[in-house]
Amino acid sequence: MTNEYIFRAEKLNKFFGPTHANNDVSISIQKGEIRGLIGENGSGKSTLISLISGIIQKDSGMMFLDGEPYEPKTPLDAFNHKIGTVVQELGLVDGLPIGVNIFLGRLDMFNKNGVIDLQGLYKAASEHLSYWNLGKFPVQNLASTLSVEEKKMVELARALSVNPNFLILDEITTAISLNNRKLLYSIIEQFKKQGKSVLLITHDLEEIIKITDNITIMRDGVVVDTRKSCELTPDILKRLMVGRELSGSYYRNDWEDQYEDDVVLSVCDLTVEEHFEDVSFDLHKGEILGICGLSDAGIHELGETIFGVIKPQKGSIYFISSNEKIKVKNSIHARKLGIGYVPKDRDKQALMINDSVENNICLPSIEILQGPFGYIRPAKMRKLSSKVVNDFEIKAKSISQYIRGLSGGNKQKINFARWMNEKVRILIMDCPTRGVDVGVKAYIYSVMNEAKKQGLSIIMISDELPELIGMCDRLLVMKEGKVVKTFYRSSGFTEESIMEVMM
Amino acid sequence: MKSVDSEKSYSLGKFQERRFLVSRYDIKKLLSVILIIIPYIIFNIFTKGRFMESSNILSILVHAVVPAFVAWGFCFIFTSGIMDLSIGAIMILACIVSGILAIKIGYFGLILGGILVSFALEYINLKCMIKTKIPSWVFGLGMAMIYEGIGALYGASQLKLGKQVVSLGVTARKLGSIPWIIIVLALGLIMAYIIFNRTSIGFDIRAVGSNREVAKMMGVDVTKAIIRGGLVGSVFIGLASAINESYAGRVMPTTGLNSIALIFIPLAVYLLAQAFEQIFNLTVAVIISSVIVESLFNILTILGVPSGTWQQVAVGACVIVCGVLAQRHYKGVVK
Amino acid sequence: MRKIFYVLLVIILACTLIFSGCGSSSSSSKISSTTTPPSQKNSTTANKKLKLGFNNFLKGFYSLDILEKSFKATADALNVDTMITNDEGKVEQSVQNVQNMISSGVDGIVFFGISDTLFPVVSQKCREAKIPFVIYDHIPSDKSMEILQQNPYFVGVVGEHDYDAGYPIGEYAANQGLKKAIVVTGKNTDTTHSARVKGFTDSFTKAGGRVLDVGWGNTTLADALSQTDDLLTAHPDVDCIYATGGDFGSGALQALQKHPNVKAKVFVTDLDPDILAGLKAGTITAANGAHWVNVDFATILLVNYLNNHPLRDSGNKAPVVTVPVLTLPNNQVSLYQKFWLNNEPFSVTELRNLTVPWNPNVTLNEVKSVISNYSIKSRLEEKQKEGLVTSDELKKAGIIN
Amino acid sequence: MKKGLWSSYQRIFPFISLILLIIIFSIIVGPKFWSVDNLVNIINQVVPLILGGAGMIFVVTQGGCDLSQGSALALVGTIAAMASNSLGFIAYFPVAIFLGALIGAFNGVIVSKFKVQSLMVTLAMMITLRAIVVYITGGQVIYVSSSVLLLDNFAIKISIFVTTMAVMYYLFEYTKIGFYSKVIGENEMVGIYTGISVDKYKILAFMISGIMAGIVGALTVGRIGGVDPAMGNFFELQVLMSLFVGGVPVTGGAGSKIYKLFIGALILSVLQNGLILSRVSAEVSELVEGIILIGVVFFTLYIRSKFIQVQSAGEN
Repeated sequence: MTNEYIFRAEKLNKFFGPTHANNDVSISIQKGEIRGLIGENGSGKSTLISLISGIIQKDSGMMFLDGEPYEPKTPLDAFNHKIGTVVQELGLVDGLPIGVNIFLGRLDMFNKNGVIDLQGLYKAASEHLSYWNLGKFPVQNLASTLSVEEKKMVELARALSVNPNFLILDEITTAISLNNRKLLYSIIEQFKKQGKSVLLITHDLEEIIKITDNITIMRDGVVVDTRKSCELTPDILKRLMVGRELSGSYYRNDWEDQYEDDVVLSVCDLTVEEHFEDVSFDLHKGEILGICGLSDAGIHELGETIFGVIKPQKGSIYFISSNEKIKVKNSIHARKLGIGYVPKDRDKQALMINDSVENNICLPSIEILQGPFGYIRPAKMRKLSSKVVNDFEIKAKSISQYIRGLSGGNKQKINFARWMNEKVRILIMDCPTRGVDVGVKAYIYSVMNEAKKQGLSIIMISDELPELIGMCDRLLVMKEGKVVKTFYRSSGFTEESIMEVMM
Repeated sequence: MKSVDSEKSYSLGKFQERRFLVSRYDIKKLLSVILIIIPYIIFNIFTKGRFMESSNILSILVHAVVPAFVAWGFCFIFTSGIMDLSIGAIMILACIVSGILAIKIGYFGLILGGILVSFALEYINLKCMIKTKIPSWVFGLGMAMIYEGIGALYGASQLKLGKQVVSLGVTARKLGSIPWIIIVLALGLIMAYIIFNRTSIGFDIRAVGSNREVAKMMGVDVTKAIIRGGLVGSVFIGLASAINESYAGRVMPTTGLNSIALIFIPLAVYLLAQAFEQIFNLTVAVIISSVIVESLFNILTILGVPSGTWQQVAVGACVIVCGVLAQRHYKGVVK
Repeated sequence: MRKIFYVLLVIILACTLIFSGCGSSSSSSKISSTTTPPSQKNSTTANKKLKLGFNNFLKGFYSLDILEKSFKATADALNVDTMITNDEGKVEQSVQNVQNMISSGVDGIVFFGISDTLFPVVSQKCREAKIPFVIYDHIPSDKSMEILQQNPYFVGVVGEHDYDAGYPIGEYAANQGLKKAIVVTGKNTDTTHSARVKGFTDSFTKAGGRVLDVGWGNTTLADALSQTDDLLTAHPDVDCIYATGGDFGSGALQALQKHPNVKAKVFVTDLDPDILAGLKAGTITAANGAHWVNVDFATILLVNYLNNHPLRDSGNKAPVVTVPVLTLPNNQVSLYQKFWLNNEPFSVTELRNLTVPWNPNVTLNEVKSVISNYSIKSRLEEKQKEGLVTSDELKKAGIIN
Repeated sequence: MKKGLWSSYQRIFPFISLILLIIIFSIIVGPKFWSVDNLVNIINQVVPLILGGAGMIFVVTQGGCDLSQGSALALVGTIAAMASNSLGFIAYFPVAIFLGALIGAFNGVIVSKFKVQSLMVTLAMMITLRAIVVYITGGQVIYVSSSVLLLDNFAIKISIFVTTMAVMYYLFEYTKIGFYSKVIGENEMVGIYTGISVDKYKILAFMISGIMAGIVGALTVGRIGGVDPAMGNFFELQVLMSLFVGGVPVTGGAGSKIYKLFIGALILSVLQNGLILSRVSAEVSELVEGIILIGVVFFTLYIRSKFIQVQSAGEN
């Protein structure tokens, strides 16, 4: 009997302590189906995927693969059942060659008399990469030589290397550039043609509607609904995800350049080798300045350089306040001057995930909190963090809870909110809404808007054009390390016109 | 900056540039070999050719064998993030047992005793460490105390009989002398190189050492990898013990964590090798740094530099300088 | 909730403090009863077995362990209890352990000081606690001795001058016509080894020889082996190797075998089984040592003191007794093995004869004369009297003709 | 409420093992264990461990380790003693502190600016500094003046201890030095991306460790009555042990607390003292010590893992 479902899960349950992360989750995926999975942060999507790919074990329920009962104990089990997974925000083993990374965990297939045939492995890896058209990688080089996006592509190659019948992609598109996205779509298309299935998770609602056949929506650990993609619009999806009606647009609704004439930050001829060259611009008081570009346009490095984390080879950054022009020396100096930075990689660059909410919130403000003899009063710290938690509606059990236990959106709120102290005049935000659900997104935008009105200047670096278009007063488009065009809000910008410059 | 039109060839161009970097990398390798050799030639002139005498080079190699084997053991144990300080105490026990067995059944006993003891004790260590989740630092210190205590008990029991701890005398001494010791060194290098670079044990342990979480996701059984790697390492430690016993003829037990002093030089060798890792393969780097350290002692002795003081200062300085040189362009986080 | 726990904690701590107050008052009264000046002591401790403290500087080190063994044998012979501590090779622990022994209520301490500066400190501690102590093996410098002599609880010193261990070897080697020597030794901060090296160097250079190099800093046999190897490469023309310790001797000997072109004679201080084997085989030309009997006599001095019979020098000073260093010819090796390493050189009766309960009128001179008569010959003759050794064996060893 | 209870258990557990040890030894050893002599004795042993640990904790909290502390102690002690012999006692502590800071600064600069692993640097420094001590003393005995010997006086020692620890406690728990050290230990990248001078605080941590080694060195010279080049041998391991036994995480970070150091050092000292007083033979005592220490750490961790299970509830 042929089975029309490739994968079926029945009443899966998973608890983390008292939290019911997956509550009677049932999902069936047909052969040749491209399924989208969507939900807010913390709705249980990642838990479901971890269960399917054997990273964690279910508490109760059943899974079937091709009609057979399926109980993966380890990720290796999943590979052996031809399930390929690309997990969100993980990456590769930096200390091993790219080729080995692709086959790690299954190296024994190259075993020749107890020794691994590396030549054969590298050859297989290159052939595999070129088969899927994923680009030419020097497979014998260490994975640490790759950029974030290249790593993601290798991860994809790794998932494909098990020749999967069922491919699971968790938030892969946010990390990769447009050209690679197109490649990904074509791979998905190819899967469909071969009668294989894909489960795709993304926060990009338009994308998910465009490329999937059906979309399953999860909320609070429960599957809310599964609908045909062609019947859906982003607004319906949003409503289903959040469970209530969201106002039509969470972006700014004015179309004017609203900022004062005072320049607060001036960037002159900034150059960082291999990333960008001769970048100059001024940032005004109360302005939201957007910076966009393709993945290797150098936009993220520009942000890091302005904050002083990367030392430029040439050029300088001036902080201007009341006719004083101060050259920003490094990140320490920048913070002292009142420049804040919200990094792209929350868990690795921004937050101490094994520390309390309190300490994370107080981190940039410690020097403001300290009294005579450098005394930091614990009560002051508690007060500040309670205030931030209340003001920003951060869902934490208490301020002493570990960050690890919070959802991505709440993490990002902390990452962002802690810079909202009285000293910060300029805030550099790198992908402020990456991997964050719509509710938190809307919240962050509204806070940005509010802060802008108070006179805060924001540099907003992002891969997502809609949010830049929605929020920025001015938008710098970068290409291959150079600023190629500046758009003004008043003169209007559309995705098409920006894209044209970017590509 | 780069100016290539299509994105595809753009990314290709980038990789080609990396390939160019690779060849620069080879030049770097060559340069560092030269950098290591030049001072040796200079020293040779200073020592009136005595340093480069074949017999002296051989004797340096002989001295480098035990630290190299121990450091290879570290490659498999420490790389996965286990800092086991009880290895010194394990070595003492392994030496004693291999000595006892060697007297009874010869070379077979010598090697078997060393490997068996270090294998068994390391297995106990790793199992308990993983089971109890005690940080390896503390666990190693605690186990070092326990193993030292066992060694001391044995020493005391021998003393009661009017004997010292087991001494090989003339039996089973060939393993610790030329040419066997050199052959064993070569075999050890091949073994370490192959296991570390060409087997799933090696790759798994490197994956776990590099990024435990990712390795787990990629289907590596972390616990198994650590134990398998640790056991391979323990074989090297066991071999080191057997060679040491055969080389020195007798190893005394000690107390009060003094056994840890036994692994300071191998540890320095291992850390030095890690510093060279960007240029040489780790297992090869082990032997290079082991020879560097031992020849440093040798040269300085020949030059008449007082031992116990300036020689140690020179070794310490060498370790720091090599560390600094190796990390020159490193940008990441260092603990 | 947290606060409640803290309160509980404070209460517990307070309780323990109160406890400690009670405990200390009772125990301090005990201490005062046992540590009253020696004159009144006899009455209180007559029926109690004495308890002596002893510190082993590093358990596992052969020559230190054998001192401990000697001490235990003597203590058994004299019917006293022992408390043995391990300093783990740490100077601080030496002081700490003296205090630990005092807390544990020992009646006297047999102390080994690795460093000369330890003596005044330990003297001070013992004086405060009113515990008598005796020093063995290492003889304090004149400066420290001055301080020690002011302490009424200082019982005496029995040891040997390490200088005197190295000196005769140097003399002996020079007499054999050897001219160029290397020395293999331990850390040059260890007074034992540095004194031996100095003794050797002095006598050897006086006789016209030259010490080419000293290999410092060894702790194990393997260290000494590697270092001697290097030293022999540096000085292939050497004709004499002196090792200041048993392990170093074994190491040096093995290194020498790796250099067939080097013709050198090996001399060792410290007599351990390996060195004895070497002597027997003739690979070691001569070896000497003090045979670790110093601790026996140190214990005797202390037990006499505790039995209210302090042995004092002229001028009522605590005595300093030096044990002669013996040189062992290779024909006596097997007897040495039998009576020194497998057994104690002094019999129980001999030891008891020098101690108060058995010999109430023992004098310092008696003890001193036994020590100054101490030689391999005299010991073996004594063993013959006890019937443990035949005259044939002695003849073979060249003791009697 | 339940969570609060667990968190308290976690806090309290090391205390419990300490108290258990004390009770067990009180029974085995009897009233001698509680004699004033012996309490002073234990305190004497604890003081250097805690002082050294108070320096080391900054480095460990940042995720590094300072193996050179023992050798630094010896070198500082030696030079300070020589300085006090030639310049008078006034120079004793300033020289010790200055030199300790200097050694620490060297370690710190190599670790932070040149990005060499702290284990490697301090291991090399451990070998090097010890060799320098041996060279300086040259096998000669260096005696010290009576004022230095006075440092072993209980009251003076305790007052030095209390003042130093008050400063250290303040620095670690209530100033940005401590706070940033914890940040660096938790995630160094976070420090870099929030504009903390990571290098500066690393150097500072090693300097504090060096200074504390200097102070301990000064006290040690007083305790052993002069300079001995072997002093402080394996001191760093004892200190690391007391930190880890007390529950300071090996990887550093927010779990580091000064009170844990106190407990760890006390457990270690009570254990050593108790075993000696129980007259366990030296060979066996080390064995028993090892087993008990591993046991204590295991139970502490066991309780903590229970705690974290409850804590991380709600994690997705």
